[in-house]
Amino acid sequence: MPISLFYFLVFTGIFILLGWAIYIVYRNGQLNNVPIAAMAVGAYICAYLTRELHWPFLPALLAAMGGGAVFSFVPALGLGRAPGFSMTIATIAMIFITQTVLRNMAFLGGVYGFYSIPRVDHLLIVTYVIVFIVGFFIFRLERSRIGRAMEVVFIDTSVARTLKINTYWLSVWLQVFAGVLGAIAGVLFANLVRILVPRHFSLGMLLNIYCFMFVGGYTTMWGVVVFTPILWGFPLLLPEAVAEWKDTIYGLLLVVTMLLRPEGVISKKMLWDIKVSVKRFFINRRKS
Amino acid sequence: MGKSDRVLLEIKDLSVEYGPVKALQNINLTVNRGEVIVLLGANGAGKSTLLNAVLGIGPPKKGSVFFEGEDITTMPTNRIVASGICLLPEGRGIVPQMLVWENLQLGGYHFKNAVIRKDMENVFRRFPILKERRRQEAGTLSGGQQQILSIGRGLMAKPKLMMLDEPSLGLAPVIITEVFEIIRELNRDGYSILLSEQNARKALQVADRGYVFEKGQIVLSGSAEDLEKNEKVHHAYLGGHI
Amino acid sequence: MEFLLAQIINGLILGGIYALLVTGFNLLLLEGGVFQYAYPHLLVLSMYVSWLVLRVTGNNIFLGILAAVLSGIVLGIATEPIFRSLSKRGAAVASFIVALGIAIIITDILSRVINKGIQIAFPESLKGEKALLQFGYAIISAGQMLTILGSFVAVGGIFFILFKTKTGRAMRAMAQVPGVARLIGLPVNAMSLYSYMLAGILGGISSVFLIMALGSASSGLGNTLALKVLAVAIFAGLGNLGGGLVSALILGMAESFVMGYMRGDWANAVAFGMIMIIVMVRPRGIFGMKA
Amino acid sequence: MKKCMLVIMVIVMTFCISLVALAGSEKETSGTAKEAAPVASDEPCVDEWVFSNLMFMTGGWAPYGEMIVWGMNEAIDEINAAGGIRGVPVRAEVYDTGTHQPELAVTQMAKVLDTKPLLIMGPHGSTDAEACSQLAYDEGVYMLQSTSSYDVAKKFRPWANVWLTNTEQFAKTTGQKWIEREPDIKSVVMFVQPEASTWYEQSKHQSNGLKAVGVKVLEEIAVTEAVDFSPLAVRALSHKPDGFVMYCYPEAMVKIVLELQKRGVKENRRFLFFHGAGTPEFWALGKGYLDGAYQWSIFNSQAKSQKWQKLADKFREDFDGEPNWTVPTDYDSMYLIKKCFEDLKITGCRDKLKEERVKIQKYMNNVDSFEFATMNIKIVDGEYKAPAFLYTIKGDKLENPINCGFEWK
Repeated sequence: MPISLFYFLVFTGIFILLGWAIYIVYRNGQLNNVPIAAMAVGAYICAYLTRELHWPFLPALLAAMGGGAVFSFVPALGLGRAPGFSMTIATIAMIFITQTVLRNMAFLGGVYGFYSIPRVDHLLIVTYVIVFIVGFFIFRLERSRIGRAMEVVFIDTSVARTLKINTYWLSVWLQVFAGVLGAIAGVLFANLVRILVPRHFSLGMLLNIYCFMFVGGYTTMWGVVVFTPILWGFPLLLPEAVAEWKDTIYGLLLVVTMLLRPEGVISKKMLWDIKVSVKRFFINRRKS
Repeated sequence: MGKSDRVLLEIKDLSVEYGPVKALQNINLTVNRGEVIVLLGANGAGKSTLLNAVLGIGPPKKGSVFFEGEDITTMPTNRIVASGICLLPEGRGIVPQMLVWENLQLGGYHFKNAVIRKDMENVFRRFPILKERRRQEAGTLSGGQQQILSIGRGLMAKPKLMMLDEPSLGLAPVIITEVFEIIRELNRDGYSILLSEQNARKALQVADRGYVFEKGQIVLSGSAEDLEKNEKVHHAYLGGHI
Repeated sequence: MEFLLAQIINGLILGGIYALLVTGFNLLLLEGGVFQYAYPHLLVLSMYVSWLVLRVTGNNIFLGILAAVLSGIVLGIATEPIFRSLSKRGAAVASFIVALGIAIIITDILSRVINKGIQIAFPESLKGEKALLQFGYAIISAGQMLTILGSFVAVGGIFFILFKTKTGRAMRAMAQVPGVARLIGLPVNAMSLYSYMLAGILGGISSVFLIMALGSASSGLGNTLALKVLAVAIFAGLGNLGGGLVSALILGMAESFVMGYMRGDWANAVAFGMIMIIVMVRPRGIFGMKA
Repeated sequence: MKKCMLVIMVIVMTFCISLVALAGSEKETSGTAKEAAPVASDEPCVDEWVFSNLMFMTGGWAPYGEMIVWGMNEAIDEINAAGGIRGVPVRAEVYDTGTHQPELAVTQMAKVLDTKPLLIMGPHGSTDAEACSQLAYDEGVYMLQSTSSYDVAKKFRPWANVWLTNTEQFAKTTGQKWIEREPDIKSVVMFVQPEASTWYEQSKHQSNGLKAVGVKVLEEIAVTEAVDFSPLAVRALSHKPDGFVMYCYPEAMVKIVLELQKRGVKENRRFLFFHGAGTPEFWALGKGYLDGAYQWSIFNSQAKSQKWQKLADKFREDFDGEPNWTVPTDYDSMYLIKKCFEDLKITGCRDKLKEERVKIQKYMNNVDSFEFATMNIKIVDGEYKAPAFLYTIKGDKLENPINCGFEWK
């Protein structure tokens, strides 16, 4: 397998996880940036446990997930009622704070970074097993009582209150879930890149993921899945002279999608249509 | 007086659709100068949709609307208002965080400041309560006062036709009587009035003619007396007994 | 004492810049229901236009300033059609994402096309570096003085238009009850264009003040300012014009004090941490949301 | 319904094509190697030398990326005009790593490694290098990082080197030289950007060096991105220092200096800039304000060599400004590669790839003496040796170099 394909695929997996982390809170009407900060936390926890204490991968992953959960739980308690945009700005603080704290932690390499992290075997398979499990979990979650509650909250918060949905705790738990997803993404990142520098976990990465999510579609979990590989992949395929304009291309895509297809390319209706047409296709075949 | 001079507003074959929902179907309606017309009907029968459609608001429509012989079907709302139709929206539609006189000024937006000043004096003369409260935030007025403010703002537009959308909604009975008294006075002063109302009894008392709406269609029309006597209207809107 | 005074003045100057930006931003939010994240980016673009004109005309100051203001207005109006459909739909998040897209494009172009991406510096005569007042370490330069006065005048002008003129009242009515504004016959489309124009004029003027206060511009400036503007707006409560002014001064001061007295590299973390706490304690901002 | 199916088909196809194309990139670039067996054992197997350069071409650093690539292309043009390397023409492919985008840097590095390169130019920029050097290190491919940073490249020895010398020694000695020249400076305040590990490390060394000669370091003020730097200037002045040492990004350096000057620091000799200064924006913002200040650098702007004069003139023509330290870096790299390939008789044959990579690494880590455009350099056991200078700024140029370095003829 070519090296670039391996890195491309693992990064795609990481971005899908991050995209879902942002998506799941956005279903609740809030744009949350904590996953990036949680990613740093997860990455450093996993890196420290595996390199310094020689833990195996799985316990390290679980520890990182726990770390991510605790890390996102505390601000979530305060941010449960925050309106969408306020949360965006407030959680940017988490990114700055995490970076600053990590820079001042000498035992984690501080400014100089944490090097030579061991890599788990079969990282690609591990990544996609995790993506699959998480995806299945979200799939089930959206079809559960909580998922329906999320749907109502997304459409109208006041209606949700009259239906006795506790929007506060819903938001808190979704944020914690997003934090856990971020931490998992961080663990994969640490295993993939094997060098951690505080500066890696910054706003820049976030913009890309916003782009994947909003172009792909934010009303279903599949928008992220389909459009992360496409949007992340195409600049790598283009000739360098064109690929240099990828930021502008991303920007244009964002503007055009929002204007022409406000729900993103993949919307609930589109999925429904596909479902119907696939069913019809099979029924027609059986008939003939 | 020829027919075209007598007719102020004429609606021909008007249909309005919200996607698959047919909000109005083939409405034909006229308002003559100096008349009070009442639109009766249950909630969602299409009365408000019709009033909005006259102002060119809402989804695209079939049919046409003539005002003083001029086709205003596709005209932008602000020009329709400037040509002499004003709407007093359902629920009064005042701007609660702005002062009373500021609300009045908004009503005369398309006139020059000097004209507005003069008109405002006229409104104050007609409704002294507004003059008293002119430096108060409109949101702090009582429901009846807000309705008066809404009427005052309508007058600021110097309309030939005033359209009132449910003016009695959410008001105490005493005040409702007062509002209808004002409507009668306005009519006496020469304003033509198109009134959408659920309080049929009161409305028919002030009206010359009426139209009854059901599911977006006109099912009945005629003079106010005829409607009042009509069995069906009686049963549905006037609560049984005469 | 001397240092305290100096830091207070620094904070005021910073706050003045934020006040200008946040007023334009809030105006668009109120009138158009648009979350114009790219407003500071457009402003920086105006600065670049001014710089280009200065270079072509051999540092003709008058033309430079004119170019900044005009391009501000043109850019302001040019964004209106993009946001029109969104603002009709009332899609605030979508408008934020669209603005984000515009911001990305502007930043990318500025970082590579104009002046080969290298930071631009404005000529001496425009900067007004000379100190007007000085008490020890506390100084106010001519440019800063003009910036503060100018932002007061400009913001005051906006407030005058909004609160003391017929058009301004109509704009406010439109912001508060958009549906009714249309029903009572206000020209809503023209109104919305006015508000973009007004924000554009303010943006153009602000870009001149930014030139005087900062003396330079880079492709990254838009992003730095946008984060701050967003922070100020949310701190105050979105769409709260008056609150925005006060908060701009508060945050300008806070930033100056954090930079002036805080040890280590905590400046950004503390500044945004403050916003975080405010959002936690008062989710709708300290002065309450208006939009 | 049909439309939906169509859209889905297109999406799936795009995905598949992108995967195939990525997977296929290996074959595509190996096209440079001739299919037929080489005639003689040390004749080149390629009809074109393709060098991959990992460079920040987008984001905030894009302008510098452009300058470095410009320098490299100048060298390539000259080399090709003179008959190429071992008679084979040279070409470079630039891979954009973005500014502070680790994920992009890593993926681009992976793409480069798939082309089975003999060596890699870049990654430039310490963030990129921090993110992706491990990949090339694992594969055993030599990286000419040229501008990343001494401290990052050191971590990946022997598979990486950089044209920035031992900053520990230089930061120390240049600071001491400054004090030697300006003995009345007894205390300093340092402005340090904490996010950039290299600059941070260098500032620590300089600080130690200054302390060693009895200068008090009153405070190391952290500089982050900001709109206005006057609070920092006031804070520095509150310590009443004799001198100011700058270790932050060029824009901040100049702006802080301007604020200090406004507040009564009249003598520019009290300023010492580190070698990251001297970029176009540094000169653009500081025009006319910096005369008399000091800057230490490993860039020899006063070089008299014909090569450099020609390159500098061409740069002035193309960029309308004075050349800076980024300009000659990959120009020099290209010439060093040429010499290496000629000396080692590198063939570029597929079957010899591993062995040639090791040969290149061994060669590059010990270069006895080589003529760079601006100076004569030496590489001993992977450590790049070149002089460092303490300059005085005069007329918006670096003037009057004092050699503080070692190991220089």
